[in-house]
Amino acid sequence: MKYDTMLCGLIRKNRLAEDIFDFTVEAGKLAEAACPGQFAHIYVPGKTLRRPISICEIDRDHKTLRFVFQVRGEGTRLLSQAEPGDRLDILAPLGRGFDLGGTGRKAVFVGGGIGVPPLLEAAKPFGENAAVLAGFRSGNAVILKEDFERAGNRVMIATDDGSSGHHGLVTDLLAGLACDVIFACGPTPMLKAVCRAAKERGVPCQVSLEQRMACGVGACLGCAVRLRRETGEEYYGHVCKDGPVFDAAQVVWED
Amino acid sequence: MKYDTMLCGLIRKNRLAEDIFDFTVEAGKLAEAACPGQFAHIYVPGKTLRRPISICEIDRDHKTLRFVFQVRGEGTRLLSQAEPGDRLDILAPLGRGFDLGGTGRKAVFVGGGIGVPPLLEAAKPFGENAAVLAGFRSGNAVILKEDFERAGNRVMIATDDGSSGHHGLVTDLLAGLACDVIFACGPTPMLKAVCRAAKERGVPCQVSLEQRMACGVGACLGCAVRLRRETGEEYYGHVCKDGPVFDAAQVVWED
Amino acid sequence: MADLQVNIAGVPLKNPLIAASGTFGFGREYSEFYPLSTLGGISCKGITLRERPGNPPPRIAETPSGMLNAVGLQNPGVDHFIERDLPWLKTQGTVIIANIAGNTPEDYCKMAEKLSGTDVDMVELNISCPNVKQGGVQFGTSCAGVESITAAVRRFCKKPLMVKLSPNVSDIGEIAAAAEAAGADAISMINTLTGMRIDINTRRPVLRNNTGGLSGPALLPVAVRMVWQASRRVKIPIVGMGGISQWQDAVELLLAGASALQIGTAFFTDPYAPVKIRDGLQQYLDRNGVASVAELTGAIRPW
Amino acid sequence: MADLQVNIAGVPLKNPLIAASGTFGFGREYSEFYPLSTLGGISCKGITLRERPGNPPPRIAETPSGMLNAVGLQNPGVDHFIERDLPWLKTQGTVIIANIAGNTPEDYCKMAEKLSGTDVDMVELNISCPNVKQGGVQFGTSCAGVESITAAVRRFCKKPLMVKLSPNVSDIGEIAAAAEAAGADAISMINTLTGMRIDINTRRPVLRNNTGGLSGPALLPVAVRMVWQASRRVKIPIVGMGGISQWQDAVELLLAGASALQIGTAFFTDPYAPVKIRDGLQQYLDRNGVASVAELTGAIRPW
Ligand SMILES: Cc1cc2nc3c(=O)[nH]c(=O)nc-3n(C[C@H](O)[C@H](O)[C@H](O)COP(=O)(O)OP(=O)(O)OC[C@H]3O[C@@H](n4cnc5c(N)ncnc54)[C@H](O)[C@@H]3O)c2cc1C
Ligand SMILES: Cc1cc2nc3c(=O)[nH]c(=O)nc-3n(C[C@H](O)[C@H](O)[C@H](O)COP(=O)(O)OP(=O)(O)OC[C@H]3O[C@@H](n4cnc5c(N)ncnc54)[C@H](O)[C@@H]3O)c2cc1C
Ligand SMILES: Cc1cc2nc3c(=O)[nH]c(=O)nc-3n(C[C@H](O)[C@H](O)[C@H](O)COP(=O)(O)O)c2cc1C
Ligand SMILES: Cc1cc2nc3c(=O)[nH]c(=O)nc-3n(C[C@H](O)[C@H](O)[C@H](O)COP(=O)(O)O)c2cc1C
Ligand code: FES
Ligand code: FES
Repeated sequence: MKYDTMLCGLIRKNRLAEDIFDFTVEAGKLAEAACPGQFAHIYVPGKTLRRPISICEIDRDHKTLRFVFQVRGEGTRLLSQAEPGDRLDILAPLGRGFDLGGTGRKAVFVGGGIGVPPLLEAAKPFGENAAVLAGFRSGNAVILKEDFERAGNRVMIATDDGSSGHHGLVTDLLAGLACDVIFACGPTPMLKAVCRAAKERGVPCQVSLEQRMACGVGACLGCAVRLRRETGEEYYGHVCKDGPVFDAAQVVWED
Repeated sequence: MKYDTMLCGLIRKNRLAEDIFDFTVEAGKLAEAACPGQFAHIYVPGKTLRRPISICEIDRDHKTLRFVFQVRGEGTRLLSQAEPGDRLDILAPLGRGFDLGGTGRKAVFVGGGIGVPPLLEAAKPFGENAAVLAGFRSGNAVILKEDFERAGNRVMIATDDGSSGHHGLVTDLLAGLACDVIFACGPTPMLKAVCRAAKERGVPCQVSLEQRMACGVGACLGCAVRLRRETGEEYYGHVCKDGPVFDAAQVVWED
Repeated sequence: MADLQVNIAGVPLKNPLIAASGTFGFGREYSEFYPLSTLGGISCKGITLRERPGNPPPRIAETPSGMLNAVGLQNPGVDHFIERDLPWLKTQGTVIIANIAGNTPEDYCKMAEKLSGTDVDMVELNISCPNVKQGGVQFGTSCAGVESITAAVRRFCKKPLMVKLSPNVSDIGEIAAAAEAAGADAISMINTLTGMRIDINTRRPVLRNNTGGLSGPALLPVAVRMVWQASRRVKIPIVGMGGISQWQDAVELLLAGASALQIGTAFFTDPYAPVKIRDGLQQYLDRNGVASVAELTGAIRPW
Repeated sequence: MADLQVNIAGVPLKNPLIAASGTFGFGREYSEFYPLSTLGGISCKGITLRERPGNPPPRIAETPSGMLNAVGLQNPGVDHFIERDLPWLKTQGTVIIANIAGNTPEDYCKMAEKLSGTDVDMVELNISCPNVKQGGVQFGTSCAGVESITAAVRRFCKKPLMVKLSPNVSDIGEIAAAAEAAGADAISMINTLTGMRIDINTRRPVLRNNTGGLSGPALLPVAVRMVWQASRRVKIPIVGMGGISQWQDAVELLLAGASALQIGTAFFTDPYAPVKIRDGLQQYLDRNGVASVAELTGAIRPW
């Protein structure tokens, strides 16, 4: 099985911040097949389109998947109303996740806001070789810090208002941090800055991108992203099938 | 206040038969204003149109309204999923209910299936002067018998399959039953038969009709019903405003 | 507080929210919920020269995020409107728009003439009603039709004249331009899109008229597109409608090019919809530091 | 068990459910869920003479009970299709339909010619794609356009030729008749209706293409109406689509006059939709003692 739909029982629900929810679902074979950085396409009753949400944690033993999502519009608002015992119609695991490579390397994970959760499962195997730079609006929006720490990762926080950690951009924290590889997820301006930094240092960098999706599996060609081949030629790839994780060197930033 | 919308807490929910639900809601001023035979227009989340449901019982002391409805399609199915504690968006009381007149008269109430509930509040004040003829598919579809009896009404049941009461049409039970006035609600063929019987006997008859509705208040002219003026002239009246209860002599049966 | 006032063809409205024709009758039923002065205006139920009985029932069907209607212009006729409904409506403190429909150009012209002698604030030419056999939509689906009927009525109409467009066309911009060229003072759009539902048990169309007009949220993306296309072709103000059910939808239609809005089907879902939309709009403007709702009109930034 | 087989222009389908063009790619992604032989047929992603990059993102927006797309015919070109996709598709045990779109009549004719030399089962002429600047929908919104392009392609097409109609027209019956007159073997309808959404924060259209095509349940009543209107004008079979998401919708379109169906947007909501619709249809037929699904075609009883 590559991917499939399944009615997944919601077994744990937490609220991590004002508008951020944390769901753990029983996902059977979907959990077994999942890799860090992949995503799920979640049906929201009454909506025509599913909502793509990254896999935050995979528990192969208990066959569960964890999702952390922010309420941004009607779909995520409805999703946040699900209660333990309810069943979610989930299509997963989708896309290409992070290519972790050797976890003995020094890795830096850069996440901005709701871009932080997709990094957790990828950072865990790096243990103390991973530095996790996580940026948030303010101290009360900080999420998942303990989760990364529990995996042995070193976490550095930045907030826009200085109410927790570094007062400024999360990318400021990159300065002077030695690393062999960078993994990033977050808003486009942050990703652009991370890619620039990676390029300057000559370290490989993988970024997880977002795009509006219909099918989620590569059939509709809806979730286009501008990419560059090694030849320099540009074309439209698709976030759901070629990504959501891309080699930073491939991505052509549009605006 | 004539009518208004209100978020009404669902305080009691029962299942009366396989597909028949019994809701009691806290309805405040809507309950105070309600009369027997009027209806409510109930919002169903996700649906553009409200669903018209007759008022089955009015409890002015507790300011509650009772609705008994059958799951017929998507809207009533969704409605049936509401649980005590949920709030229903109800527009009520709507339309013109039964004109009971003197409750010392001998009244016959004829109901077919889900046409039985709208008669309850009207039959109550007649006490033992009311004979309630209620027809159902079969014995396990019989509803509200005890409710009428508690009000002192004499209840006679007819079922299509003979599994309870008279084996045959509910209108068969009219034969030989003396009465001063008839009130009826149910499927069109039953209503036609009742009207015919009433006409033959020369007793006044009021029937509660159904029609697809949009506004529920008389503005959209959606719920047309063909009526006849005393002059014989025909025109389209509206179930939500001129009815749902009509004088049988007024109604022009279309097919 | 941002200014909600708008001006359509010389008629000032206290806010841009107008009740859409046919969904609000002549106002009496909804006046039970709130004073009609809450609304910027009321477009009355479509009236014809003579009383019309309307179509046989069923007249209503539900569709995904929408509904069909085939009321068929049931109405008491223009004289009754002028004598019985208009005087009361004019005491309600809101702008009153007479929506007229005819079988022939002469019908339209006669009604426009009659209404010109009243204190109705505006005339809305309904050339797009899909639910009547004669007239109605047939005028509304070709440029020549729109132009000739608009020009004809224009000669008889002393009131600001608003032409209501049908979405059942290939090129709405062209149709809008034809209305403007023929002398319309404003355009209102869109009327309903023709649709159908079939009862799979009886194999009968749900509507006795077989087809009906689609309205409600399902229509919103079509309305936004058409208002945008029309607004790029005409200078006269556009009153936008079609599927508005929340304030965000109202903002979309304004950005697309509408100067005022009509709300129809949303009344059926929630009689208080226009009040909620007005308040939501007010807050949106205030939150974004927009001084006047008029600034939103056409403020879309197309790619 | 009722017979689900249908025959469209000489091509037998094991059941009437065809994957709609553009929603199913070239089948590989959905073959992860079930064998493609589950489907009656597959209408492939619209192909053009040469490779097309498609439109810039965003290409997708949601609407009430529907969605907009402006993919812009991203595809690898007809030669790639014939060499790389078709051979695999032909081993899947289902009918393969090539959906072609062009900038010029010559493009269409060249593709039809190339495809005539392959073992594709049918050619679907997409003259109704609203998301590309040139060609596409411009052929599809006038009778003359439909007639000329159909007649031109007909001369080069040795395969059964199905013409796919746009709903962005006033009189679909007339358009359908034009396609039939020009030699179409079948009609498929409806393509998407042009719509638009605006992001009220950025004031930008959600789609980079500004407008896009509306599909999904919102469209169903329009599709039912148009299939019915077209079916009264033509004798050739109609493949109906537009908003089918459950078996009841499928029955409606069949009753309205469709001989087979395409399912598009429903795949996005539920990849298993066509399987559920097929099973629901089967049960409906059995429950009602209908021997063959073909008996439903046009079995509506209009008022
Ligand atoms: C691969 C991928 C992984 C994601 N992972 C997460 C995650 O782990 N946690 C999280 O909170 N969010 C995540 N997102 C973003 C999330 O999908 C959107 O916030 C969500 O779809 C918004 O839906 P809505 O109904 O609340 O908003 P609305 O604005 O009402 O949605 C309207 C439409 O736009 C789409 N849409 C809106 N914003 C986005 C967006 N940023 N990306 C893609 N589609 C969008 C919706 O899916 C829907 O189709 C991810 C997106 C992608 C593409
Ligand atoms: C005045 C009045 C009082 C009613 N009282 C009751 C009652 O007390 N108990 C009860 O079970 N039912 C009652 N009904 C019928 C009830 O309104 C319908 O069964 C219900 O609307 C069906 O909705 P649905 O979504 O389940 O069905 P669907 O078929 O999915 O509904 C589709 C559309 O058709 C309308 N519709 C379908 N059937 C009817 C119908 N019979 N009458 C009116 N509209 C219909 C729906 O409201 C909706 O707009 C009453 C109807 C009216 C007009
Ligand atoms: C029940 C009903 C009756 C209508 N009657 C008329 C009418 O008489 N004249 C008219 O111009 N439009 C009429 N319309 C169309 C509406 O005015 C409006 O154009 C359409 O419903 C789209 O807006 P909405 O989606 O907000 O309802 C009617 C619509 C409905 C739903
Ligand atoms: C993402 C997407 C891409 C589409 N691409 C094509 C296409 O390439 N060729 C075509 O003829 N129709 C295309 N269509 C239209 C569909 O084939 C179909 O006509 C339409 O979506 C209505 O059906 P539905 O509501 O079941 O989706 C596309 C539709 C969608 C949603
Ligand atoms: S969402 Fe369909 S191709 Fe990515
Ligand atoms: S439902 Fe609107 S008039 Fe009765």
